[in-house]
Amino acid sequence: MKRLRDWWSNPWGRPRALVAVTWLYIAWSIVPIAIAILFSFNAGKSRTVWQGFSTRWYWGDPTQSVLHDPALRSALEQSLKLAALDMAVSVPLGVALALGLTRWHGPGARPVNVLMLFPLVTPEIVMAVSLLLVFVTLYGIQLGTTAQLLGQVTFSVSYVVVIVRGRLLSIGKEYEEAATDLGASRVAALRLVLLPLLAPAIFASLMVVFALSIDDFVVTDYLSSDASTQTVPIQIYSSVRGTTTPALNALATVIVVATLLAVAFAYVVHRRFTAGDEAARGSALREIAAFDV
Amino acid sequence: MSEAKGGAVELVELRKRFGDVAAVDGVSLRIPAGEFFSLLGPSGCGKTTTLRLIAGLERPDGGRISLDGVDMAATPPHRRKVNTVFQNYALFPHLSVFDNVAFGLRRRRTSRNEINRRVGGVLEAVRLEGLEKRRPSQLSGGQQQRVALARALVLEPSVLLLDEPLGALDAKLRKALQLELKTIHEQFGITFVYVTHDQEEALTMSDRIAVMSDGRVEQVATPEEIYEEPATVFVADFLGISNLMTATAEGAHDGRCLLRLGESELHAARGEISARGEVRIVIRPERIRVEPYAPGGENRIPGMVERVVYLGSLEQLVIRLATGDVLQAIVVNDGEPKAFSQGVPVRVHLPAEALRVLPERPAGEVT
Amino acid sequence: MARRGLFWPLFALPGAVWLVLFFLIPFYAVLSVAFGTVDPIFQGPVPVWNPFDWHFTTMRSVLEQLRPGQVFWTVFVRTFAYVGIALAGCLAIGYPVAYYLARHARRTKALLLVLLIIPFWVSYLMRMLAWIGLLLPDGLVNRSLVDIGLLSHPHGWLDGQPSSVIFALVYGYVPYLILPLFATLDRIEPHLIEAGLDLGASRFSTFLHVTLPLSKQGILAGSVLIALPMFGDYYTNDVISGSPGTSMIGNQINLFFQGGPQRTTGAALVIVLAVLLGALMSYYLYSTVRASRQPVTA
Amino acid sequence: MHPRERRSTRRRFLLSAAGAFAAVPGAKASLRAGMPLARRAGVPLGPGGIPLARRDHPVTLPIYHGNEPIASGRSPEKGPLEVFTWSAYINPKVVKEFEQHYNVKVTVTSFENEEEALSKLTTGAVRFDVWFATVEYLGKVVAGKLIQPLNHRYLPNLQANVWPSLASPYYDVGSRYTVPYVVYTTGIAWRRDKVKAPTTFANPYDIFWQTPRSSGKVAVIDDLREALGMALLRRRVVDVNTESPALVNRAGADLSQLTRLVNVKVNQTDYQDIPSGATWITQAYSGDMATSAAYMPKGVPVDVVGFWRPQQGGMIGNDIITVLRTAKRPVLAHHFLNFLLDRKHALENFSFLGYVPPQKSLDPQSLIAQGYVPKSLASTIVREEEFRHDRTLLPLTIAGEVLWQNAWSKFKAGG
Repeated sequence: MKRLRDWWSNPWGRPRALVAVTWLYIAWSIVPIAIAILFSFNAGKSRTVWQGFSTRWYWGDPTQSVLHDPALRSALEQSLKLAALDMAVSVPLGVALALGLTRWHGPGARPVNVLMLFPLVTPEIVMAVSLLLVFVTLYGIQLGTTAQLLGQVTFSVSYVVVIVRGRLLSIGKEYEEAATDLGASRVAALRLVLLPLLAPAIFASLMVVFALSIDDFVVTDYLSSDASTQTVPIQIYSSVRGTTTPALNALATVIVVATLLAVAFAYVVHRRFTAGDEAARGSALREIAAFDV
Repeated sequence: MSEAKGGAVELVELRKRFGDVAAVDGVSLRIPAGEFFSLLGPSGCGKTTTLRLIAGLERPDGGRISLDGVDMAATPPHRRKVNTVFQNYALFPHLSVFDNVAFGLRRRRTSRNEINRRVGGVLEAVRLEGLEKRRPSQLSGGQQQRVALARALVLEPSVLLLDEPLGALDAKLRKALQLELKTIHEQFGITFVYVTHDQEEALTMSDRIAVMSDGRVEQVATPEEIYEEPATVFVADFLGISNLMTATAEGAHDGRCLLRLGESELHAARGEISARGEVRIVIRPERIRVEPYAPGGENRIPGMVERVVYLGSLEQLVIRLATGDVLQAIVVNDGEPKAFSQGVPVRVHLPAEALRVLPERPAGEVT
Repeated sequence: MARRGLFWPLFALPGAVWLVLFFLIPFYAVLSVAFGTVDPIFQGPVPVWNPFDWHFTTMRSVLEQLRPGQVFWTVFVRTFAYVGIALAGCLAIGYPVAYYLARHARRTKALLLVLLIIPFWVSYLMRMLAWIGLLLPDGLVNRSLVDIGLLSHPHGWLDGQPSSVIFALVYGYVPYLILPLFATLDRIEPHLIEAGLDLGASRFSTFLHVTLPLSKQGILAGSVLIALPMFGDYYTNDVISGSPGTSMIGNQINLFFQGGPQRTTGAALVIVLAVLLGALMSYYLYSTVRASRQPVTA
Repeated sequence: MHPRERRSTRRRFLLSAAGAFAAVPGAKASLRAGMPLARRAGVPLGPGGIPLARRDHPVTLPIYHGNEPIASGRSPEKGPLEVFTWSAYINPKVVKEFEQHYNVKVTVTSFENEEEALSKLTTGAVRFDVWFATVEYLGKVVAGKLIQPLNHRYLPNLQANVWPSLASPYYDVGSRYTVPYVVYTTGIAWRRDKVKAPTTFANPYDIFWQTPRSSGKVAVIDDLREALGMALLRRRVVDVNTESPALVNRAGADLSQLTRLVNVKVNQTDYQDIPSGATWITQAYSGDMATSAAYMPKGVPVDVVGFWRPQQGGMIGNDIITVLRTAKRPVLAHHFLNFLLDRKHALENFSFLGYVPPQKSLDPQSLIAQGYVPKSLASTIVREEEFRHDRTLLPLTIAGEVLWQNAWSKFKAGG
């Protein structure tokens, strides 16, 4: 008993119980995903019994593979399309809003600041329902890709603001001032100094938005119109309970790999951008994690 | 090279508020072209804000700023012939040394050859040749400071504003750079407006100094004057260790002011010698003469050594006077055996030529 | 000079307009529908935009169903119970992990951080898909448990078990808790803990009296951050259970919106949910706004 | 091998009459909106004032001014033809043949369920030419002028090929607005290797309530009319369109009892859950079970799947095809309807779907003989005469809809 206590509370040693919990947790969180990915390479139709390695569910199978099943392929295309559109709209919008909110101290700044935080904490179903209702009753916006994009941008933009604003506050105003002092107009100072300095945060935002969009189910589902606007999560949701083939795992795997590659890419770019900026560099991982809202 | 290139700055009744705080509260200054002018004061006194107003980074709430006689109120910062060396340099971390220095020239659409020539020249002047390709984070503090200087100087401004440029450096480097800055000033011949809270720095480098407090200018004068003839209690107190005492003045007699300090009678030859009533008097520690104890004598007051602080070349004595006031006196450490040690009664001589009567500012304005 | 004052507000303008158009007004549309009427043929919602013309019958009848023993009461109580238990589970797992990572991991810190972030980047439904594969009657979990003799025959994990739903909620949401917790714990200055140890406190009591109080904000913020989406969750329950016995409030709202014309009732339920969560939301907003102001004053 | 893996989603929508929604306060809301609830001479009126169709109350749907059939003799428009249907509810081969025959493009867009389709169509959020609908909403969509009357000149196959009873059905006398698509019955599917057959129970429906150790292995169709209707049939209530609060609420309570007894699941995946063994007892559509063979795991013979329905008095129904009023290619749309009623194309659809098209020339026995359906599942074949005595889910009054929805909501809430 005493030995156990010493082992646990040795003030110089590592807290072994915590080590165990942490590694068990990591195994618990990752192993199921790894197994699901493994089964996407199953040669047979089963998602539970290993029947040998094959890539049939990716492209080999002429009707049911991700490549050849029109439903899976279209879900993949729609997911990637929406993610690209979402990044293209919400990142510029969010960067501008972050700049405005950080640098503008007028009377309107505070309400916008609070409003901006709401999408972060509103349960998704509340947002989905309200967007659906406003689109069909007031705006007359057709459901489908446009509506999905509008919905996704609405919740993505706040994440961009939070990430970019964090970096803006750590940059401070002196670089812009130095630039204007050296003869740059405000627009030039923004373009030549502030935006390059914000680049790591912008990259982090792009990645977060990509992940948010790819991951989103509720809003995207509510605002979808037909099969062509179904995304990967919708596809998973609607077929996961049935005896679907490992093609579903393959579809999900493609998305997982795409996301992780994007994140890794962003991380490398981030490091390059912050090559001369030790302070920013240390926070790279955290910025990519970006959930210190 | 030391030919003056213009750069006379004039501030008239300049005002700037941040919320409830008057950061700059009616500052008027006239800085002739080519001068090394320092704004000296504790943090929060408004010196940096004044500098930023000159740079155009802040908009004044009132008053006028003119450069060589031209009003600059409507000129945005990037069009003013004024450049700044920022406190933490604000070197662009994503640009190389060369690009940092060339930044302003490129904004002016200077030709590539011209840029190469001028950047090369200025980097030579600040002795940074060969480091063009480095990033700011790969430079030492002193090198960064020089890049900041080069970046501003390359634009050939009429006025260079320096906001505590040596604040982030260690003591030894500061000394070296002080001299270097002075050399560069002479070399370029433009006006330097230098903000610092370090009195020694201001005293060694400046042609003239404005001491600021609470958004106001307390005194504008040469370093000698500021040190020797502080115009206000604040100035006297801020510049070095000052011995301030409250005495009763009884007006001028033979060009000297007659003062009563407790039981003792003193004469002061400097300052407001015609003052009457309660006044503050000041004397620098190094001007106090400490003598072995003996009763009486003009401008001499008995006291007792409370503490002796060894300072290397000097010794600082803390002496409690019979009047109750505590003075600090500096004596040269000339290698003699210690004459004054703790608890020894002494006679303190406050020479009339060193004793200064200060004008009493209205209540509430002295901090 | 007027242009100068407009420069930054102009940057904020598009985003602000966007949020008004696609967040504020839509929420008002929910009110207008909940307090509106339905069309006589299709029973589709007819919003009433003027609050002076609002009808309160729908809301009243929803509130009646919220009384103890009524339909919505059952669902709300079940939802609160599931979220509460899942939240406790998330904290029980997430706190030690975040704590270890922030306080003790040294050489492995970067690696651990990457491993902890990975689930964060894997789609929620993909993670559910992974567990469904494992929990199927012939899945790995059942086969292993039968093989080692813990089960005599495969257990129906996906057959409408509340425990499975809660387990899935914990699995799904815990990554979103660990990162904010880690950020908070990582910010605690090590010398504060050293001071605690120096002053004679044991490791455990230092944790209790220094680390825990200092991380309270992070615990609260992280809890709110995962509890709010859990309250609106319906898909976890749908894919893991599919039984009415584990129906949550999100399932009810979804039923009204995607399954039928009674969107008026759905909208009223959304408002009830939003009001109930209002306290949580405002707490989170409050702490966030306060925290975001700190770097400015520091 | 039938490429049917994608058919999952369709199941949820089949026959989803008043749909999987509930409406606690709906009654009051509809009264407020001035709904006509009056009964005229004993004939209850449905939404929009159209009498509720019953087998003994055939309804001739009104043709409104401004919504008349298209003129005869027009040639089909250029494509693309936009079709709105349940997912994978048409054999892609048939679509391709239509495209080639008319040299047009057809875009098939699918919806998740009938209610969703209806609300999308009514809000104008989507726009199509052809819409696959259910009889339960027919009154509504006619009164709401969502669909257009048909010109039979373009539909020769209707009279030529379709069962007479559905060529002019009681719910749409003269087929003014609709043509039938496929027919189906609803019964009980079970795993012979796991549980006792329904026929071993005095009341076969008790299999849901009285099979021990079946927790989590029992399911009902995620459709309020079907599920509650089954509970009514168990209590020997023959009117599955009843609006008696006592009966409907009792049916709801019976279903809730299933939640407590066996953790009943509510889904539309019967056609794969029974073959895979995830479910042992489920309410099921005949067409879904007809395709069981395609879903059996390796080594499990298809005859472990049983499908039972009462000899008389079971649930039966059919889907309908309509042309939307806002159709941009109404002539082409008529041709499409006619194309689907062709014997060859109907058979191709059957081989893909497992649902029987109401074609005169299709002999049920020959379908089994030709191997379309395994012998053990012969009961999934629907014959015309069954419509005479079986029960069909039909439109309700608004108040009735609300009543059913309330009972369903309560069950779905696990209450």
